[in-house]
Amino acid sequence: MKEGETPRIGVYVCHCGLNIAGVLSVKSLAEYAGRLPNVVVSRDYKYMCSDPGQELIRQDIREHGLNRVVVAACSPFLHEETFRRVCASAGVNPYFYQMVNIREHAAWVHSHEKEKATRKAEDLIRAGVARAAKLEPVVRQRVPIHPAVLVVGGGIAGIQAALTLADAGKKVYLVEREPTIGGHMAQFDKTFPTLDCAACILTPKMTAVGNHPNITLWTYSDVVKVDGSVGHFTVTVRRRPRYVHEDLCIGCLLCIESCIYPDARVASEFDLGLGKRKPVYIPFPQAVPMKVVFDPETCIAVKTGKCTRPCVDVCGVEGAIDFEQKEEFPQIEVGTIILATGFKTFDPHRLPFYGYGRYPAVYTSLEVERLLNASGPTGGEVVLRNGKKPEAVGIVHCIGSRDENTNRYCSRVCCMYAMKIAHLIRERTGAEVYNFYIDIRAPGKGFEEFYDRVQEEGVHFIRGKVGDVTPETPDGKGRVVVSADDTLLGRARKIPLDMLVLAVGLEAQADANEVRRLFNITCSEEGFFVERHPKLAPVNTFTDGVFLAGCCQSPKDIPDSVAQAGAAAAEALALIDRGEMELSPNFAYVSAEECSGCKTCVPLCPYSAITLEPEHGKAVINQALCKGCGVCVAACPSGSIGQHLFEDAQIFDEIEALIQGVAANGEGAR
Amino acid sequence: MTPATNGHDPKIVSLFCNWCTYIAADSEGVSRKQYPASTRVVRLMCSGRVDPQFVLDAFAKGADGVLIGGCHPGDCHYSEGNYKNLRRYSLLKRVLTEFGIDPRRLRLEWISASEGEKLAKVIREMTEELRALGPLNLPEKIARPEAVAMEA
Amino acid sequence: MAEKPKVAFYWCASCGGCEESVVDLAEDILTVVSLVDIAFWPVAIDMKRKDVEAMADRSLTVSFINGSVRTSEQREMVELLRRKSAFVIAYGACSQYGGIPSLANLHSKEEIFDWVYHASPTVVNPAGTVPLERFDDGHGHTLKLPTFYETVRALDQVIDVDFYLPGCPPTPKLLKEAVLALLSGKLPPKGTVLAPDVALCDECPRRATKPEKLAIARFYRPHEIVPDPEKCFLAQGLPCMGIGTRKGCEALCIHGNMPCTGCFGPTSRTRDHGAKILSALASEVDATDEKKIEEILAGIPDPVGTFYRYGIASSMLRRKIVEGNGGVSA
Amino acid sequence: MDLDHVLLYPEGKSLLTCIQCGVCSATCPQEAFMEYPPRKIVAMLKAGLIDEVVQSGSMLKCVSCYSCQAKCPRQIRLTDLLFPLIRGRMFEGGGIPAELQKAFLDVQRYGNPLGRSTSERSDWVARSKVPIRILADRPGPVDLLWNVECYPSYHPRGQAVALATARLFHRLGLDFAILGSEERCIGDCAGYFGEFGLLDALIEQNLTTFRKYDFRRVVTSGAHAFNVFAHHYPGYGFTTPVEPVVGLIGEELPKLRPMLKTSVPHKVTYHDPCCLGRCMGASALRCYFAPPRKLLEAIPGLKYVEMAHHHENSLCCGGGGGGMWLDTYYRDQGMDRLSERVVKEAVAAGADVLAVTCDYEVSRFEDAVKVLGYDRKIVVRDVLELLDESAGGEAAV
Repeated sequence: MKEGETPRIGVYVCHCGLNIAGVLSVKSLAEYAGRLPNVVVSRDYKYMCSDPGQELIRQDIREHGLNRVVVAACSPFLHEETFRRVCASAGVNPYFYQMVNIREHAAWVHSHEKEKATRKAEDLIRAGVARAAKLEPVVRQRVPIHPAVLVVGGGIAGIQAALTLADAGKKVYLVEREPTIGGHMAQFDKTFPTLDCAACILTPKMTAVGNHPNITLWTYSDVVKVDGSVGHFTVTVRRRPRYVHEDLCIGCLLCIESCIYPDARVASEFDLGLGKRKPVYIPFPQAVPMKVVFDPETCIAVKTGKCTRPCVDVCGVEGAIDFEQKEEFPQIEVGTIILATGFKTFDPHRLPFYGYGRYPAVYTSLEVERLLNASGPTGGEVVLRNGKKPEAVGIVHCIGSRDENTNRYCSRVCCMYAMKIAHLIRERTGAEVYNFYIDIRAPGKGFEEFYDRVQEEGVHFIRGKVGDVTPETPDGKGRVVVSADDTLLGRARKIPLDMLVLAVGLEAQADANEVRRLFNITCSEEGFFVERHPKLAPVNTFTDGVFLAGCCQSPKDIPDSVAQAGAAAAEALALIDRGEMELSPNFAYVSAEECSGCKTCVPLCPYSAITLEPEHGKAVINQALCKGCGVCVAACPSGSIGQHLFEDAQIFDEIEALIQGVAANGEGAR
Repeated sequence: MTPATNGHDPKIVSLFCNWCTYIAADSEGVSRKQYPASTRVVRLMCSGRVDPQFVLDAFAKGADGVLIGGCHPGDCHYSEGNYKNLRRYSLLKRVLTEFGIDPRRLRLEWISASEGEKLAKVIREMTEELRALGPLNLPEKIARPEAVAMEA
Repeated sequence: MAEKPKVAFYWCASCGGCEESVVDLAEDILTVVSLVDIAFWPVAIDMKRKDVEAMADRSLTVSFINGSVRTSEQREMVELLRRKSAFVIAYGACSQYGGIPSLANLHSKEEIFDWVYHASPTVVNPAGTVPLERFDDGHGHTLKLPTFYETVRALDQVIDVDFYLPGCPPTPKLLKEAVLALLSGKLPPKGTVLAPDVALCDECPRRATKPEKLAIARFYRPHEIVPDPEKCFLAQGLPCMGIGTRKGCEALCIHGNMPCTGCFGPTSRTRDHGAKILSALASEVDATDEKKIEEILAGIPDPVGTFYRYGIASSMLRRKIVEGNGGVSA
Repeated sequence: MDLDHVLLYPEGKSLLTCIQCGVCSATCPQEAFMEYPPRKIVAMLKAGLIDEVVQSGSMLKCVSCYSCQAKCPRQIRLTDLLFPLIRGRMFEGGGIPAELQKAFLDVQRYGNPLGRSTSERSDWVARSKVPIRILADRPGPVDLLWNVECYPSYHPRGQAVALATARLFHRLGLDFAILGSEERCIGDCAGYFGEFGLLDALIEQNLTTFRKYDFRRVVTSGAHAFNVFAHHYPGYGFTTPVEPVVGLIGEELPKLRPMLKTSVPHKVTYHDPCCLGRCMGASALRCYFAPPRKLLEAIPGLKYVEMAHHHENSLCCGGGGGGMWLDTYYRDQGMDRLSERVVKEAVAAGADVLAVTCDYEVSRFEDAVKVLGYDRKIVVRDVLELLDESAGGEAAV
């Protein structure tokens, strides 16, 4: 319809078999509709969504020159799109279509009051007709998709996603905050329930990432800015200086050997402080990229410049070590983003009564993973901080999980890894190992079998969470005595232990909220990123083109992380291979000459779709970012923001028609 | 109930968010649950789209009550639209009271897509309450300012 | 020489500030007077109602009517002026929207009379005298007073209005432009508000100081703080109506370090000035918890007086509605 | 809320979420003596076996130490809600030992559990060398209302602490006053035992007294009173800020430190009262673990040592929840006294002074020291007494 043309509306009342016609008087509804303003044709028909029903509309459009269509039938969730297509196929803008829900909202819920239900349906149809008269044509925009992908986070999920995409021939940027990729998995010794060596299965994948021609790997780097939207994100990455030129360093590690500090004396982050490193280091022997890092906090050459720099002398590559190296901020263009930013383990300092940090006998499970790891600080031997081998070890499940004081949710992996740790400790030390659990959750493939196996090996399972930890001696340096209510026995247990392992839960990264804002996605209350739909869109977010993989979405084990990474890669691939995407027609827009630049709308937009154009300071809405919630429209104090499909005028007329009843169209009282 | 209000069928304009309360209304239909035919739904994408003008307009045009339905806090499809609605609602209720409109005529409920029964319950309750309050008849009262006495 | 166009000024329920604003034209008033004949202006010229009645219909080119309509006398006078004028301009906020006097619409006539003649602390009225519409002195004289209506109405709720000049009062600049436009015959469409259709922030000198991501953690009332003279009022927690009020006042209040109270009324896209600003300000409250939200919003103790200071008569609800007694028979 | 309707309230409903993890029983210091320890009680409540719990007397052994509640992963309000409700039911069945009943009766009659006359309440003031203002005598605005409490008012050892406190306030130049004979029990014993009727009456009575005077904040001598102020009084509309003495003096440490000149050459350990620590919750912000330790460490010559149980894990003195007046009952039941366990730990830690800051504790622990025959090994002192001593004691004011 051209502007100014009067609306010519066709109204179609669907019987839906007896679903509607059994309650509402469909004939009288069609007659009623025929008397409404601007209505040219009105009909009732058995099944409007059937082929003949659709053809009826097309025919009327041709014969009566209809330019608006109203179908009174079921919920718009079912057939709105169907009838929009009908309109489009007959040459009418598909958004000149209005659906009226007289089935779910009238026939079905008021079948005991047929008269009142019909009156209500009249009101709904009248409102639909009023709204239809105010509809405006809308054109759907298409945007091209840039074929490169950004993967944030180089744990197993990020690695898997990057490799899948790169193997499919797509350009991938993998950005990792730590000096190496590998994530938490690289810290583990074995993986449950198969007891595969973590390094054996992870290292080949890490190397593949490092060598892949389609992957640009930036470690020791983080994303600081994301502009644009699906199809064309512009991402700024901060590359922190490692004081070594990655392209020159060959990873011979001679610099580490030659460091002016003969002994490793800095607490190793990778070993959680249980091991030591030098100021120049690689986090662990299989690090990728195999490039050293100079720690600016402890390397005196970086810090003060006052060092004889034996590392530079020993380095065979001229200029590889460069203490003048500065931060860099490269910008990249990508079409889609996969977030695989992982998790952090629960900090048991928050539950001080377990004595972590207070008594040396108390460890976190991640620390024990390092003790068990052959390339860890003890070479895989389980020895205590006092150098002794433990004879009695307790593992407390659910530390920071299933607890209103910390995290409400179950961390999903602790039962299994606790049993794995129990098995490994028993295998290597012969110690008595006690698992203090609330419920054993072993629902994965091969999990229950592993539970059986560990029980058979003589690991003790006490159903009761440890409620108290006290040192055996007041100095706190020796054994600890734990108290638990053995709930199956119905008896209190007090057990002295050489080593107490806290099976800490998984938490969202500390900076999840900042990352969420950066990428315009949402976090749950716990800080995990929210998927678009928990079942049907588990790797999508509400921001188009941004996908999730791994524990940043929720705690999960390695197989699930890998599977989700594959799904995220497939979603990204699907977009790239389609080449372009259609944007929803439901978005808000600012009328520039009417906007006063009051900025009210800017902070309200959950997607940061609203910015101020620099010249006149007026608000501008990025159509690709806007999701059409209408918050800004409702809040714009000068009424200068509109929303396609949900314009103020349409809603006002709908409300008015809904309640003004028969009086409004001059029919007199009924 | 007094004779004046007996048999009065209140009209409720319902402003429902597309993702939670509208779906709840649909699912109540699918399960054929019955509730009073007092409500008329306007579908909006988010309760955050509810402009206070819509509420005032509904009353001014003849509604006896307005029901806003949105997702539960924390569940908003658009992150925080429901909170924005809640903030406006809080102030709007005070304005309505000052204008002499019983605040029970405006109701905000968090009803998720799975809470069809809650929706039906709210509609039943509100219908009863409005029936007890009697018709608002605002268009008439506004149109004839001299005829309608303003006693406190 | 052709006869000069005739102009009338009239004053209904208002404070008189609009009349002052005419004088505020200063030397420009001479320009105006040289171009037009002031045919009726009770505040300045001694003319009576009968003089107007004697005029031919539509013989006045334009009547500028300020103030809202509260009494029968005002109603009769504006209906008379309507007949006699080619154009009627609602002059000032009271005439356009009901203005400050329409805050009285939150009270009944009885309440108002009771307050003014009995309850107000400054009243000394031992005899309990109240004005009567009709009084017979017993000697054959009957005195009459105009009827005091139940509600205050904006001018266009009583008569047809051609144009609106907003403001409390309108600025001399707007008045001059309006007169010149009328004289030149270059008239905008009927019903136009003769001020820009953009909100005040557009011409506010403090706009740049409003943070892009404002979240209001506390509202203040103007007497509670000394506002920073450079910084956006909203950024300081002071409710400012400038975000949803037409510009054209040249930000006079802002220059006086007071937030906008909304006298220029809403833009043409808004149906209810107060509701729209309420929506904007409430949306930016920095809380998600219901209790906390109410705590912050308690910082606006009088929302109707804040958001509807000038506009109750033309708001969607227009006045305090008296509901039944909850369905219980009295 | 009463026990029959406990599931109608959100706080009560939380017991339905119990996962029987057993943390409550595992941490309960009296678990060994209870027929039904906390975990079982919750299970029995859910199964409707409440009468068995009431009859068992297990609840008489709960000393309201908050260990179970603070650590409960479901935040079930055992100590301050469920257990008092169960004990409230015991009043109906007459299962309350006579010594405890007498204490409640005395609180009701005389406003203190010691059964002493109200007129004697401020007798100790006459022995003070520093002026102590009593509001009834000298009304008018005051910054700090000092709630002295029952034991510091009447018990000889408590009075010594009260005098030391007054001297510290005086030295710090605080504007303080007391209620004197108008002061009544704040309601702690009643509240934690479940005598809600008595608690209610005491709160109403105290608020009536408070309303007569103009003060900005309240400081309490004891931990228990502080806890009742924090948890019960706000519900009655009392929102004036309240601090325990040790918190208040802790804030004044910079001012106090230069006055601490006299060496106190002792090895001191400190007993954390339940009501200033874990009663505020497992991850609460308002715990008073640090202030008393900081104060002690500021004393010259003093060496601080820690007992095995400390901070949120401290053992209870056994005086809460009516335990103060159940010693005979506990003895008859063949139970260890918690106060003795604490003293043993203190001696094991090598301390010769056990520092306390709860109004029940000086007398309780001194009693335990005597019973154990540790008179030569260890003495019990209030933190405030130690501070006062270091500042020169009575001689220096």
